[in-house]
Amino acid sequence: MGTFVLQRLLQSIGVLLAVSLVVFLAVYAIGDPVELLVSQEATELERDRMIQILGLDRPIWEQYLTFLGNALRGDLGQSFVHGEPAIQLIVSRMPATFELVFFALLLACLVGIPLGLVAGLHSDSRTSRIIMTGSILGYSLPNFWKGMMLILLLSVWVHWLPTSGRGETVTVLGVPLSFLTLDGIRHLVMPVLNLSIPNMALMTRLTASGAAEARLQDYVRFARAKGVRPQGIVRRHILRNILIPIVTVVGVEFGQLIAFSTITETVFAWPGMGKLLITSIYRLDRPVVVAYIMMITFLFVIINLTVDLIYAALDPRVKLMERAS
Amino acid sequence: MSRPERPVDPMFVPPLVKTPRRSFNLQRLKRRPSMRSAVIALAVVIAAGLLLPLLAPQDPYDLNSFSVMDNRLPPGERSMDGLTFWLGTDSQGRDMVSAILFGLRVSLLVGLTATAIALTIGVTVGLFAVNFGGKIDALLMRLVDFILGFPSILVALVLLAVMGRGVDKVVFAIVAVQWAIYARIMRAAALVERRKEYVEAAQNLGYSNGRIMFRHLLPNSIGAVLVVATIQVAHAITLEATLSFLGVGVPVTRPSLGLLVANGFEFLLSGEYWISVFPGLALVVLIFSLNLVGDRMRRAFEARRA
Amino acid sequence: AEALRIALASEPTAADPHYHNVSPNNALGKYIFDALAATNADQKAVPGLASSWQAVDDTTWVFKLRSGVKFTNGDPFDVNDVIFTFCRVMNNPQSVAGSFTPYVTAFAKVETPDNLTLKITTKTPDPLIPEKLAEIAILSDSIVPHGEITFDLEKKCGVTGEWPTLAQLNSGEATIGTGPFKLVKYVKGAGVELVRNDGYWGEKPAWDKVSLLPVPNAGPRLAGLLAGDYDLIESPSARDANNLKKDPKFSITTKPSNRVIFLQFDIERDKSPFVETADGKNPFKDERVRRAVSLAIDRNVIVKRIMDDAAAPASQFVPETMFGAQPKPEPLVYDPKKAKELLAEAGYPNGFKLTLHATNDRYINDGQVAQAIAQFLNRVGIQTEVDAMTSSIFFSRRSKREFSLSQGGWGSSFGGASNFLTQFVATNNKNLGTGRSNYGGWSDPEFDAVISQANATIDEKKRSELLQQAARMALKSLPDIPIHFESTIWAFRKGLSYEGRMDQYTLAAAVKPAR
Amino acid sequence: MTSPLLDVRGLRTVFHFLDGAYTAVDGVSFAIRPGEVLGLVGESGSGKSVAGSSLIGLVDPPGEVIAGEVLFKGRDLRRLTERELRQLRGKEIAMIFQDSLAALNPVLTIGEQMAEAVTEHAEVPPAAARERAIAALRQVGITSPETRIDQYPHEFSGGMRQRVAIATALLNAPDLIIADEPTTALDVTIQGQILAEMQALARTTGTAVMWITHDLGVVSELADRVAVMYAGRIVEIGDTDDVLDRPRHPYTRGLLDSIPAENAPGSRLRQIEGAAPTLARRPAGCPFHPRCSRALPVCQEQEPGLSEGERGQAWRCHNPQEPLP
Amino acid sequence: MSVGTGAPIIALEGLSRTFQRQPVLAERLLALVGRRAMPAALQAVSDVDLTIHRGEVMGLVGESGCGKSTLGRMVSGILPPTRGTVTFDGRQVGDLSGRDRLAYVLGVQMIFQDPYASLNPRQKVGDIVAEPLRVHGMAKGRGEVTARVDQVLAEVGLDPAYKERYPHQFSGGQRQRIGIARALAVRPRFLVCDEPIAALDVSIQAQVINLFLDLRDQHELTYLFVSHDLSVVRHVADRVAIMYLGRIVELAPAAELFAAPAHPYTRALLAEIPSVKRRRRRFEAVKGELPSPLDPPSGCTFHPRCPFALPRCAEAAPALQEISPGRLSACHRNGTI
Ligand SMILES: Nc1ncnc2c1ncn2[C@@H]1O[C@H](COP(=O)(O)OP(=O)(O)OP(=O)(O)O)[C@@H](O)[C@H]1O
Ligand SMILES: Nc1ncnc2c1ncn2[C@@H]1O[C@H](COP(=O)(O)OP(=O)(O)OP(=O)(O)O)[C@@H](O)[C@H]1O
Ligand SMILES: [Mg+2]
Ligand SMILES: [Mg+2]
Repeated sequence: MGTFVLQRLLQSIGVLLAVSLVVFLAVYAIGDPVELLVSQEATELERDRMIQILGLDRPIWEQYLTFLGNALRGDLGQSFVHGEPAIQLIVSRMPATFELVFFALLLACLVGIPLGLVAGLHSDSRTSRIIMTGSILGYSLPNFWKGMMLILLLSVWVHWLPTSGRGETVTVLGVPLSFLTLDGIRHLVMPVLNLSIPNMALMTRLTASGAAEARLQDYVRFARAKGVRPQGIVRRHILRNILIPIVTVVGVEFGQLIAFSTITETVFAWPGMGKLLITSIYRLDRPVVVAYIMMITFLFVIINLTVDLIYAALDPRVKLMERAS
Repeated sequence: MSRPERPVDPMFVPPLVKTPRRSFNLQRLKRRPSMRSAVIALAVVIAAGLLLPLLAPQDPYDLNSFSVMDNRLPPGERSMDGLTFWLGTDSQGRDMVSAILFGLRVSLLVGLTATAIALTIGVTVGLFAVNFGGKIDALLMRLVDFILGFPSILVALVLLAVMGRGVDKVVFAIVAVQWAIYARIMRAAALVERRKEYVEAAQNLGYSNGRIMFRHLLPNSIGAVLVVATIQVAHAITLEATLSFLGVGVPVTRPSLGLLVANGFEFLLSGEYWISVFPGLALVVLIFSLNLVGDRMRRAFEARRA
Repeated sequence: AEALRIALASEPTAADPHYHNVSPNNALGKYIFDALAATNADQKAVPGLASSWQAVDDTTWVFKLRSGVKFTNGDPFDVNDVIFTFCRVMNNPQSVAGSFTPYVTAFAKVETPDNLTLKITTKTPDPLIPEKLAEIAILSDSIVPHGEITFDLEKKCGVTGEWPTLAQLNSGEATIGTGPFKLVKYVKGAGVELVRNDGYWGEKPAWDKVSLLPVPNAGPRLAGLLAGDYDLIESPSARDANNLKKDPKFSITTKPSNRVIFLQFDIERDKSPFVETADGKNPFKDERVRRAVSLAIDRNVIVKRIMDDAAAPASQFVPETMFGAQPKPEPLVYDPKKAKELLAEAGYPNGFKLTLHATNDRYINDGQVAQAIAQFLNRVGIQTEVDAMTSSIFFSRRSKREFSLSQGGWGSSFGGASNFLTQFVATNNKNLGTGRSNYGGWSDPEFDAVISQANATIDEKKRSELLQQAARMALKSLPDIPIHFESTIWAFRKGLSYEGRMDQYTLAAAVKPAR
Repeated sequence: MTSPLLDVRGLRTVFHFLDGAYTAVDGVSFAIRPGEVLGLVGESGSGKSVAGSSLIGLVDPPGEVIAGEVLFKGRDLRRLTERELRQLRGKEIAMIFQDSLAALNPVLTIGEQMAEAVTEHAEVPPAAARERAIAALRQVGITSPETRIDQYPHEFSGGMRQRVAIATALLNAPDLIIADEPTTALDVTIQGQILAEMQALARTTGTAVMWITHDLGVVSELADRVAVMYAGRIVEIGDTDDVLDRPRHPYTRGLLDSIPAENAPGSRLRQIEGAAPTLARRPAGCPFHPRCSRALPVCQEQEPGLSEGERGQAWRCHNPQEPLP
Repeated sequence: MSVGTGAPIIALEGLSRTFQRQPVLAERLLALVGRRAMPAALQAVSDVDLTIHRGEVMGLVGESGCGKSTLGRMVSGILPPTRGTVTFDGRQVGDLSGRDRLAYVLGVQMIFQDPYASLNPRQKVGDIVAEPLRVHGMAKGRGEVTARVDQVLAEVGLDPAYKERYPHQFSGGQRQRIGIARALAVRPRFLVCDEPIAALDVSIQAQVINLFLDLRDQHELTYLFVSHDLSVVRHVADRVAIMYLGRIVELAPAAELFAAPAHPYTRALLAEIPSVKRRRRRFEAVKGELPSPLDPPSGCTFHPRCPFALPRCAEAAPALQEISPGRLSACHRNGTI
C-alpha cells in the first residue's frame, strides 16, 4: 500500500517534469508574447526592457531551468498579461469550474444510472433500445454545437435562461458559489447540461452494460437459486458490482471534465479555468498555460491515485501491490 | 486484476467480466447485428460522404465559382446567375448545399486518414510493446499513459497553435492524440492473445519473432482495435470540428463541417440560422451514424466472441 | 436612478490604470479616474482635471488645474497628485512593457509655480502632449506615505513608502480616483462592479450602480441583451444590429472608429515566401502590382456585404474627421479591368499565386474580409489562398516578417493622421522610434522627412498640412492599402441612449436614460 | 419403498433460435427418493445442466421448459408462480454450481451471501442468520468460521469456496440438493474432501442429492442410482450396481470400456468412434446410432422407447446389450 | 515394455524455475533503506533431476499448480529455466545455436492442454500444418508440402479434405488431432504432452489416448506425458514422476508405483482417484488445503497434510532417495510406512 502510493508519486514526478518541458517548448514555439503585450507605440528601449523583465532574452533552456527552480519553490511564474502569480490566477478560477463539473457529474449520475439500470436489466425491451440509441446521440452532439443550440432554444427563443456568465454568487468560506442563489442556478443550468449530456450517455452505457453483464453472472443465478427476491438481486448483487466501475469512472471523468469544460466555458462565457486557459493560449501567456497544464497534470495524478485507492477499497479483489507492476 | 481504465471512448465500455455461455436469448439473437451488415452500413456512409460532392452544384473551394454578392441568402433564394440555393448561402456567398457536401468530405477524410494513420502507429507500438516486453514495454506504455492522461482537445489545440492551419496539420494533431488509444487496446488484446497456447506453439515451432508478431498475434488481436477504430472515426471528426470551431483547424477557404458551423455561429442569433444549423445537423447525422454503426460493430464483435 | 449592466466584448486585465496600455483597461480607468485632459467622443483632447493648457513654446506646456476637485477619499486634488502619478508610472515594475513610461520619460522637467499650475518641459518638441496626458489616470498621493513631492525621478519624487502594487489597485484598496464612479469589486473573469461617485466634479452619471460583465462571444452577448440580462452591449455583430433596429424594444448606435483595416505588402525582399510567380520574383516590388491589388478590391461590396454597412470604405489611413486627415481624398476605386491591365503591364498577365494572411479573431469579420478580398483578387487572376489565424500567432509571425501580403488593422488612438504613417509607412528606425510596424520594409527618405517634420511641429495648421502631404505620398506608392474603417456598434434596450465614441470605449457616464 | 421426493415426468426443454426450437432436454423422466443420491452422467452438452435448472425454473430465455411434470412432494413445480417457486428455491431445493468462484459474488462477504439465503426465507434477525451461517461453515469443515465469514470469496481457495457453496445450500436444511458438477474443477484430493462432506450430510440429514457429473468414477463411488444422458435423453437409468456392472445401453457400455483403468496398461483402449452430436444436429431415430457398433437399420428411423428391467433399471435401445452375468 | 533401456534423450539436471515480478522503483528504493523486501518469488519448479530415455513414456502427475506445465515448457524450450540444465541428445540446450538449436526446438514438440486455444483461429487447418514446413523449408514446392500435410493429417486420423476449414469448425477431439498433426509435421523425436486429454469428453479421451499409443509405435516417439489423471498415466506411462509443489516426490516404474506407492502423497492420490470399481465408498479426505506456492510450508512441503508426519518433517526437506533399484522417493519415513 505504502509502496504503491510511493511508486505512483515517483512516477508522477517524472510525468510532471516531462509535461512541463513539453508545454514550455510548445508555448515557446507558438509565438512571441512580447509582440502581443507591448504596445506598438513603445520604443525599442521599452520593448527590450520588457523582454528582459520577462526573462525572454535568455536562452530557452536557461528560462526552463529558472522556471524549474522556481517551480520547486512552488512558484510557477507570473502571468504576463495579468501580472499576478499564475497559480493564484488559476486557483481563483477553480471554484467556478469545480462547481460546473461537480453538478455536471451529479446530474450525469442521477440521470445515467437509473436509465442504465432500466436499459441493462431489460436489455431487449423497446425502452432499452430507445435509451441506448439516445445515449449514442448523447455523445454524437459536438459540444460547441449543442451549447449553441441550447442558447438558441432556451435563451433566445423561449427566454428562460440567461445566456452566459456566472450570475450572482454567494461566498462561503471564501469560495464564491453560484448554486446558492436563484440567479446563480439559472446561470448554471445550461453549462451544466451541456457538459453533462455526454456523461449521462457514458453513465447510462456503463450502467447498462454492467447490469446486462452482471445479471447473467453465475452469482446472480446462484442468488436466484437461493431464492433471493428480484429487488435484492438488483440492489445487493447487480448494483454493488457495477458501482465499482462507475465510481472509478466518475473519478476519472472528474479530471477529464475539468479539462473538457474548456469548450463549454468558452461557449457560455463561464469564468472558469478552462476559459482562462483558452484566453491564455491566445494571448501567449506562457506562465499561465504552463501552470495550468502542470496543475491539471498534478490533479490527474492525484485523482488517479485517489481513484485507485477508492477502487481498492471498494473491490475486495484488488491487491494494490499487484498493480504497482 | 486492475480497475477498468477509463473507457477511452464512451462507446467502448469494457464488459465487467467475460460473458458466460448462457448470455444470449431469442430477442437479442434476432436483433443481433451481424458484422457484415454493420460493415456494409459503414461503407455506405463513407462512400456517400466521399462521392456526394460530385453532385454538388458548385465547387465551394473555387473562389471564382461564387460571389460575395450572393452572401447570406436564405434557403430557396436564387443567385444572380439563376442557381437556386436550397439551403441558402454563407457569408462568402457559398451555396450551403455544396459547402456541406464538400465539408462532409473534408470531415470524413480527416476522420478516416487520421484514424488510419493513428491505427497503424498504435497497432505497431502495441505489438512491439507486447513482443519485447520489459523495459521497452514499460517505456512505451508510460508514454501512452502520458498521452492518454491529457485531455486530447488541449493537446491538439496547443499542437495546432504551434503548427498553424491545414488539413494535414489537423490530421497530424489528431494522430498525435489518438495513436495511444490504439496502442493501449492493441497491447491489451495482444497480451491476452500472447498467453494463448497457439503462440507458444508457434515459438515451439521455431518461428521468428516477426512472424509470430505479424502473422499470428496481429490478425487475432486486431479485431478489438478495428471495432474501436470505427468509433474513433466519429471521434476524430468531432475533434476536428471542435478544433475548427476554436479557430485552429482547417483553412478557412476549405471549410469542414465544423468550420462551417463556427462560421455560422455569429449569424445564428440574427436569424440566419441556416449557416450554422444545417452544417451542424449534417455533422450530427454523420457522427451519429458513424457511432451507431460503430456500436453495432462492437456488439456484433462481442456477440461473436461470446 | 438605478443600475446599469453592460456586457463588454473584452475584459480589462487590471483595475490598475497604469498596468497595461490597452483599450479595455484604459476604458475602465476612465470610470474611476480622470486625467489632465479628457478626450471627447471624436477623440479630441478637451479639458479634464486641467481646465486649460497652452504651449508656451515648442517644448514648454502650462496646465491650469481644476480647483475644488476631491478624490473619493476626500483628499483634495492638486499638482502633487499629478507629479506623484507621473512618478508612479515610472515606478510600476509590474506594468506590462512599461506601458505609460514613454510619456513621462519625454519630460525634461515638471515645475509647479503654484498648487494648481503645472509647467512641463519636454525633451523634444511634441505636439501631442495634451493627448498623451489624457491617457494617464491621476492617482491620489494620499495612498502612499510621502514627503514633499517634486518631479525628481531619482529621489522617487519624495515618496517614502512602498509604491502601490497591482494587487492593491485591483482589490480597490488603492483605487482612489476623481472619476464619475467608485470601484466596488473587480473579479477577474466575472466582471467589475462600480457605484456612482457622488462627489464627482463634473456632470453626475445617471446610474447608482454599474456592472461591467465580460462576454467575449458576440452571440451570447446579444442573446443576453435580448434576454434582458444586460442593458447595453458592446459590438454586436452588424447583422444583428440591423435586425435590432427593427425591434422596438432595442436601439443601437453606430460610430465610425479610428481603426482602419488595411493590407500590407512585403516590398523589401526580392523573393517573398508566399507568392509564386513565373519569374520567381516578388511582384509587390512593382508599384503597378500594388495598385492593381487595390483596384481589384470592391470596398463597397465588402462594406455592404461583409460589414453590413457598419464600416466605411477607406481611401486613406484615418477617417476624414481625424486631425490631419485629407478632407477629400482621392477615392480608391474598384476597377478590375484596369487592375488586369496593370498586372499585364507589370509582366503578370496570368497573375500569380498568393497566400493572404489575416487574423480571425482580432478585428470585426477579419477572416471573412480576407476571404472576400481573396475572391476579388482571384477575379483579376491572382490565385489567392487565405490563411486566417488567431491573432497571437499572426502578430508574432508578422513581426518576424513571414508574410507576403497581410491584412492588419490599426486604431490611431491619438496623434491623428500621424500615428499610422509613423508606425507603418515611415522607414524603420530604432533611434527615432519610427516605422516600428513597417513589416513590408518600404522606405522613402522623402516621405520620412515630411513625417518627422510633422511630428515636431506644434502649430496645428502647419502640422495638418504636412500630414496630408505625407498621406498623399503614401497613397501614391501604396506600401499599404487601406480597405475600410470599422464602425463600432453599441446596442441597448429602449430607454437608453449612448452617443458612441471613436475610441470604442463604453463609458457608463455617457449612457443616458432617454427621456 | 418410500414414495419419491421428486418425480420428474417427460420433462422437455427447448432453446429457441432464429430457425426454430432445439430440444436440449428431451422427455426426461426420473425419480429421487428422500435421502437418495442420484448420479446424472453424460458428456458435455448432453443436457445435464439444463435438466437440473429446468427442475426449479432457472432456465432463462431463449430456453423454455415446454412439457413435463416436476412433482416435488406431490406438487407440480411447473404450475407454481415465480413467487412460489422463489420461496421454494434455496429453502426446500438448493442448487450448487460447478464454478464456485463465479457463483459467489466477488464484492460481498461470505457472510452477507450466506445470511441472504436465510433472511430471504424467514424473518430472522441478522445476528441469528449470521450464527446459522457460522454453524453451517463449521459443519463443512471450515476452521475458525467466525473470522472467515467476514472475508471475501477471493480469499478462499477453490475447495473452500466450493464448501461455502455447499454450506449455503445446507442453511435451510433442504430436502433436495441439485449439485451441478461441483467438483469438476477441483483436484482429486480436494474433490475427495467435498465428496466426503456431501456424503456425510446426506447420511445425517436425509437430504436427497442429484449429483450431476461426467465422471463415472465419482458416480460409482457416491450414487445410489445412476442416470446416463446422451443428446438430451436419459438413455439408461437404474441402480448404480446395475448400470455400471450390467449396462444395457451400448453407450453406457462404451463409456465404461473406454476408461483406461478398465484396460490393460499400454493396450489400445476400446473407443466410441465419432463425437457427440451438437444441439442443432441431432440425428433422427436413435441419436446414438451413428456411433453405435450395435446399430440396426431401425435405429436410423425410429427412436427407441423405454425398456425396463429389474430393480427399476431402464434403457432406450433397439438392440440392448445382454446383461452380463 | 522396457524401462530405461534406450539412450537418454532428455536429461534434466537441477532444473528450477522461479517467477518473480520485477521490483518497481519504489520497492528498490525502500529496499535500499531496508524498509521492505523485494517482491516475493514463486518457486514453480525446484531442483528437478530427470532422465528420459529414447522410446519411453514418462508420466508426470500432480495437482493443479504444482509446476507440471512449467516443467514441460522448460523441456520443450519455450521457457528458459532459472537454474539447471536441459540436455537434449547429450548436448546442453543452453549452448546450442543456429541449426543445432533449431534441431532441438523442432525435435522436442509440445501438445497443449487446451485444444481451443492452441490453434490460431485465423489460420486454415492446412496452413497450420503447412506453415512450419514452409518456414523451415522442410518441404520443397507446393506439391511436396501438400503431400506431407495430407500425410500427417491422415496419420492423426483427419480427412485431408478438412484442410480448408478453420479450427472453430471442429470438435475438441478433432482440434487436438490438428495440434498433434502440427507437431508431427516437423518430425519431432520427443513430445511433451501437457494434459492433452484433460479438456476432452470422456468418450473422446480414449480416441486420443489411442492415437498417442499408435504414434509412439509408428514414429518411435518419446513422451513426457503430463496429466493429473492417474488412471490415464497408469495406462500410457512406463515410468511415473509424482510432483508436489514444484518438486518430484516420487519416481518409479508405473507398475511398481501403482502396485505399491511409497510416498504418502502418492498414496493419498491413489486413494482418491475415483474408480468405477468402488461403490458407495465412505470418503475420508486428505486433510488440509493445497498450500500456496508463494508461501510454501517449511521442510517437507507435504507435511501439513501428511498423516505420517514427524516433527522432523516440518524442519528439513527430504531428498529424493533411491529406495529400490529404479525407484526414488522423497520422504523422511521412506521404508518405515
Ligand atoms: N442459454 C443457452 N442458450 C442456448 N443453448 C443452450 C443454452 N444453455 C445450454 N444450451 C445448449 O443445451 C445443450 C445442453 O447443455 P447443458 O449445459 O445442459 O449441457 P451439460 O450436459 O451440462 O454439459 P457440460 O458438461 O458441458 O456442463 C447444449 O447443446 C447447449 O449448447
Ligand atoms: N508465467 C508465469 N508467471 C507467474 N507465475 C507462473 C507463470 N506460469 C506459471 N506460474 C505459476 O507457477 C506455478 C506452477 O504452474 P504450472 O502451470 O506449471 O502448474 P500445473 O501443474 O501445470 O497446473 P495445472 O494442472 O493447473 O495446469 C503456479 O503457481 C502458477 O501460478
Ligand atoms: Mg453442465
Ligand atoms: Mg498445466
